[in-house]
Formats: sequence, C-alpha cells, structure tokens
Amino acid sequence: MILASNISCKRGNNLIFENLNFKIEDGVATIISGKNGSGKTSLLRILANLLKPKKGDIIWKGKSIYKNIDEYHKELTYIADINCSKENLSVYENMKFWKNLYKSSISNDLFLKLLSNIDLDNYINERVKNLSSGQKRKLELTRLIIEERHTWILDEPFLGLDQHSVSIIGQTISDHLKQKGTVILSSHIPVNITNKTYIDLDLHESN
Amino acid sequence: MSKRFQRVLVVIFSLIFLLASALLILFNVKSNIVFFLTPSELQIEKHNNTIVRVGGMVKENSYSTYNNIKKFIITDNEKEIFVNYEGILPDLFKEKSGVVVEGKLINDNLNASKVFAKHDENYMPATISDKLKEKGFWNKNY
Amino acid sequence: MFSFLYNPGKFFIAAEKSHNYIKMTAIYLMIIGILYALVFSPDDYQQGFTVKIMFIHVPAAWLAMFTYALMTIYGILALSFKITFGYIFIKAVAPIGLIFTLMCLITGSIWGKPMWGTWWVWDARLTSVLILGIFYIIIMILNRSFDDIENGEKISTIFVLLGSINLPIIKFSVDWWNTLHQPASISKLASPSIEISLLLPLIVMTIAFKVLFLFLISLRVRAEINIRKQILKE
Amino acid sequence: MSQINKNLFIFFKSILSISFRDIKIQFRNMSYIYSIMIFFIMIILIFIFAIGPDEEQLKVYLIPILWSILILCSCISINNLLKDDYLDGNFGIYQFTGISFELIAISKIFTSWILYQLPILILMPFIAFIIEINETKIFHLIITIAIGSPILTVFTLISSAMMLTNSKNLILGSIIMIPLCIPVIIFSIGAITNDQELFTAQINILLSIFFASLAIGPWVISGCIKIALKN
Repeated sequence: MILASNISCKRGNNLIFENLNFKIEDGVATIISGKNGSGKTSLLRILANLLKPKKGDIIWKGKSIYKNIDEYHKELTYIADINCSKENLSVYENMKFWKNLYKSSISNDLFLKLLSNIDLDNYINERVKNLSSGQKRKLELTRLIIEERHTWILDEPFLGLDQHSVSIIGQTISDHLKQKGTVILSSHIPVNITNKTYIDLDLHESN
Repeated sequence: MSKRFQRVLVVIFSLIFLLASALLILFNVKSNIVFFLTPSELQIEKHNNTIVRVGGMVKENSYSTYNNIKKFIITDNEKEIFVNYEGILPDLFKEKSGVVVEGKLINDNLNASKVFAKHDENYMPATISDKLKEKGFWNKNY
Repeated sequence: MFSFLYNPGKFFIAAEKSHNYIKMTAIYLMIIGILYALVFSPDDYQQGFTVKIMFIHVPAAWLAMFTYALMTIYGILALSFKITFGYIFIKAVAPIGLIFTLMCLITGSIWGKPMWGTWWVWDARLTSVLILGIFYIIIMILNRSFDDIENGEKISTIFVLLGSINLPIIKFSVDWWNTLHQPASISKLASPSIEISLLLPLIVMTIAFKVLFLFLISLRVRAEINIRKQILKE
Repeated sequence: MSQINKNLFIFFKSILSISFRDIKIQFRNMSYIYSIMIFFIMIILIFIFAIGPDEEQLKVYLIPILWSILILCSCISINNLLKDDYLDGNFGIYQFTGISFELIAISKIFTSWILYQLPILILMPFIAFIIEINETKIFHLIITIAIGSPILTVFTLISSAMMLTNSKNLILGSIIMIPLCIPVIIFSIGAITNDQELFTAQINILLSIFFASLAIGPWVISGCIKIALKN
C-alpha cells in the first residue's frame, strides 16, 4: 500500500498539480487519467522516485520512501513511456540482459512461453530495430514478468498495441492483482481489468 | 549487497587510490616542470645546439657591452655559462641578481634570444637599502 | 547569529542594512590606500617606481584565489547540506572572481614587461592563474547554459569543487617548481621580506580591496536573490 | 557461506552484464570505433602535410601532436558515452536494480576505456613506426598513453555526465574537459621528451593523477547522473 500525502509538482515555472492525496491499495489497479499535460507522467515518475516533488511525501510500509529508498526500489518495476530496449541487440539478448540485471530467477523456457504469448516467438533473434513499434512495446512489457517485482508502475503501457495484445496485457495485470500485487498505470485506452480505481488529475488541476 | 555497503566498498577503494596518489606525489617533490635549468643541471653534450632556458645569477664584474652585443656570465656558484645577447635588457637586470636566459647553446656559450630578469621576494625602500650598504649590513642571500 | 551567512533572507536584510557603511568604508579605504600607495610610499631599491603596481596586483591576486576558496566552501555546504544559498553565492560571485583574476593578470603583465623583460611566460604560476580565470568563465557558462536552472547550478557547483585542486597548485607553484615568478613575500610570517614602509600601504590596499569585494558580493548576491524571487513569483 | 558466495556471484554478474552489453552494442556497429581510428590517422596526416617534409621538425613536433589528437578524440566521444543510456531511460531502470551508481560509473569507465581509448592505444605503435620515432621514445609514448588514457576516459565521462541534461551546447563538454587535461598533457609530454631519470619522476606524477582521478571519478560521475535523473 502506498500513501501519497500533499504532493505538489512543478515543471519549470508551471505548477502542474497541488496537494494531491491518494491511496494505492494492493490488489487494485490504480489508473491515473487526465488530459495531456495534466501531469500523469510526472506523477508516475514521482512515485518511482525519478522526480522530486516540490512538496509532500509518499509513504510506503508506514515510512516515507525517501528514508527507505533502497528497499522501495527493490519492489518496483517502472516502465516508462519510452522503450529502454537497445536497438542493436536482438530480442533475446535484451531479455537476457534484463534477467541478469535484475538478478531474476526466471528460466529460459519461460522466455519462450512469454514470447509466444505475445506473438514475438518468431522474432527471437531479430534485432530490435527491425521490430514494429507495437512489437517493441510488447518486448518492453515482458519486463513485468522478468523482473518479478511486487509493484508495477506503467506509463502508457498500451501505446501502439493492437486490441488482442491489450487484452493479453490486461489479463497479465489482472493475474498480478490476484496475487495481491500493486499496479499503477496511466492509459488513454480502456482496458479490461477486474479490479480498478481511478485518480483523475483534471480535478486537481491548479491555476 | 545493499547500496550502502556498495558505497562503503567504493569509499574504501577511493581512499586506497587517494593514498597511493598522495604517496607518489610525496616521494616526488622535486624534479619536474622546469621553467629553466641551472647551469650545473645543464649538460653541454646533451643540450648542445638546442634551445634552452638557463637561470642563475649574473656574475659580479662579468657584464660588458661590445658593439651593441651584451656579454655576461651566469653562475650558480658551481658552473658558469657565457651569454651573448643583442637587445634591450629588462630594468631589473643587474650584476649579482637573478636572471633567466633563453637561447641556443653552443658549447658553453649561450646565444640568447630573450633575457628575463628574475627578481627576488625582497621589497625595500631605495633609501634604506642605500643606508644599509653604507653601513655594511647588506647581505642579500640570493 | 551567523545565520545570515547561509540564509538568503537574512543575508538580504543584513546586506541591505550594512550597505551604506560598507560602501563608504570601501570608498574611503580605497582613496586612502591609493594615495598612500601611489604618492606617499617610497620607491623600491630594485624596481623603483614600478613597485607601485604591486599594490594592486597582490591584493587582486589574493582576492582571485580567496573568491574561489569561498566558492569551494559554499559549494561543499550547498551539495552536502542542501543549502541553496551556496548555489546563489557561487552564481553571483564567479564574475567578481573573474574580474579580480583578470586584474591580477593584466597588472602582472604590465609589471612584467619592464621588470622581467616580457609580458607573459608560460611558467607554472602564471599558467595556473590563467587556468583559474578559465575556470571562472566555465563556471559562468555552466550556470547559464542549462534549461533547468537548478540543474545548471548543481553541475557548476560540482565543477567548482573539481577545480579547487587548482588552488594549492597556484599557491605552491613558486615553491615546488622553479618559475620566473618570485616566491611569496608575505607568507613568511616570522620575517616578511617586505620593509615596513612598503608593507603598510600593501596592507591598507589589501583591506580596501577586501571591503570592496564585500561590497560587490553584497550587491551581486542581492541581485541574484531578487532574480530568484522574481522567478518564484512567476 | 556458499549462499553468500552465490549472492556475490549473481551481483557481479548483474554489474558485468551492463559492461558486456555496452561492449556488445558498440561491436555490433563498429563504424564508430573505425571512424575514431580513421579520424586519428587523418589528423596526423594533416599535421604532417602542414609541417612539411622537414623530418627533423616532424620528429620534434609529432609526439606532442599525437597527444593533442588523443585529447581531441576523447572530446569527440563526450556526447556518445552516457547520453544514449540517459535518453532511453536505462539509467532510470538501473536505479531499481540495487546497484549503486558509483559501481555503474566504474563499469562505464571500464567500458569507455576499452571502446574509445584502447583502439587508439593499439594503433599507436604502428603510427609511431610509420613516422620513425626512435624505439625508446615509442616505448615511452605507449607507456604514457597507457597511463594517461584512463585519466582522459574519466574526464570525458565526468564532462559527459555533466552534459546529460544539456542538449544544446554540445561544445561545452569539451570546454569542461580540456582544462582538466592540461596537467596530463604537461606531464606525459614531459616524460617522453625528458631523459631517463626525469622520466620516472614524471611517470610517477602521471600515475598519481591516474589514481586520484580513479578515486574521485566514480563519485563525480554518479553524482552528475543522479542530478540529471532527478530532473
């Protein structure tokens, strides 16, 4: 469970949102909605400690995350709106790198299963630069499984995905929620997730 | 391995490296970045026909001009170098005071292209130094 | 009590209060010092009248280094204790340091031409002071070339700390290596090698420069704080 | 005990995977490394043509020129070293892996040296033979470059890390780096041109700069990366 108390965010000279309070529960997907520029990405970056809020605090396990940042980071998977896979490496090499980097215990068989789930199994030795943008995004989303973390923070995960893939990812998220995982995402595309609440940033817009 | 422990490791390595670099500097105080050589450091065989800077004191009673060519001797109380120079000497150029000469070395003659006066860190009103000289207390150790 | 040294608001008030006093002391001390140094002090036994350049050259050189040392201290404070005044101070003071460095270099070469016989040589002391000047310029550029102002301030502060290695090199260059520049005259505390009648005007000029420096700091830092307030309001 | 060993092994695997991936990416696309080497040779040619056919002069000037070009080549790579990882969010995800940025900085120093300085170091003996400098000088040149190029790598990484959030003023990185390089070039040229006894003294000072830069470098680099990430 993550508690946000009174966070305000400022980009340049613009105050984007002010005094935001919310609670993120385990087992419920929290979907952050709002217009362009309402601060969805900023909020997610604040939750992932990639951005310092102007004011306010985020409380996790009864403590401020800023006092317990290493433990907090070990629970996180953050998927940004850009893909961090390297264009010159193959699909398999990228996944292998993430596996080693995150000290994951996942097996190679699971890799193949994962890839066939999202229709990438024919591209396993293809370089990432030859994939389409939707396929790149799907490759990026395999990190959700590879990293084996409890809290998922997803920034526009469905960008450029077809309807079929969206439902697969939605199913993955639902499965994670069933195991009492935490999911926070921002999305413009309606997804079929069983358990969800909304945070509407438009209501908190400051002038 | 927590991040704190990793940082401690890196701190230890940094300290070892800093210690190593400090030790290397300490055992190496003298010797380099030479703006000039002293006459005894100058090796005539090696520096012959090359452009060098030589620094030392102008020997007493060695300065003479001949056809606009100034001749004097630089010494560091061990070795002497003969200097020929054609041009304007700086104000501070004086016998028994420091000088740096840049030019081509031919045997133990230096054909100077530039003469810099190296002045010492002593400042004293002119009147007082005259009095001191009169009384015989004048012992400048440079 | 000393909180005005690191609190922008309190510094602003203290600087505003003391503004007139500092200004007047700077002016008077400057007049006294310049008169004393240029007119009433005796000529040197070696250098004659040219020794008068020393009375500007030496205080300027000291301040050029002192400014950097102050910036280093404030940089450490800013980075390790998150004191934002440190960033303001560095941003405001770097141009002052540059001016003193330039003053030192220009007077030095004016003095060097008749005395040494050259405007400039690449010996350790002169080169390291030139690098100090370049560092000031880099710090100023760094402060101004980032989209995010705070970012630029942090980066330039890190650069200030990196560049502080240059300070001991400047100070000891004349002792470590044989240079054309003479060793320091004042630092020999037991017996400075300057005669008292030449030392006194130097001390007066040094104090005058220090007060002038204080005045410039208070002006520039206040201007910087005002700019910040403006940004915050917008 | 074996559990601890296993954890250590996994941890180092995770750091080394970063280095190996960087090297792999550059080796997939060798053109950058080739271009640095070709650039190096081209500038030497330009200097040879500029100085003219006088061999005596060439022998005097070429070693300082080689060193200057080495610094220029390092300057060129400044905008390549860390920016990719910053822009595609890789530094962001390194935060969540439990590896501190100091160690990542060390791995970056290692890989950047291998990728951008080692090729030139390998190239150096051939170049030196072509321009016929005598053997001891070549030997000294290679030693100074072997010690000096890691220092240059650290400095390029420092200025590269400082320039992460600055996308407009691309030349600023070189401006930061060059004044820091002045002592390196003074002592390495001093070591080559001076005779044997001064050679060891100068090499010692070069070594001490090497140790100092390796000690300070990771902290500065990681600090700058953290500042850039928090933006």
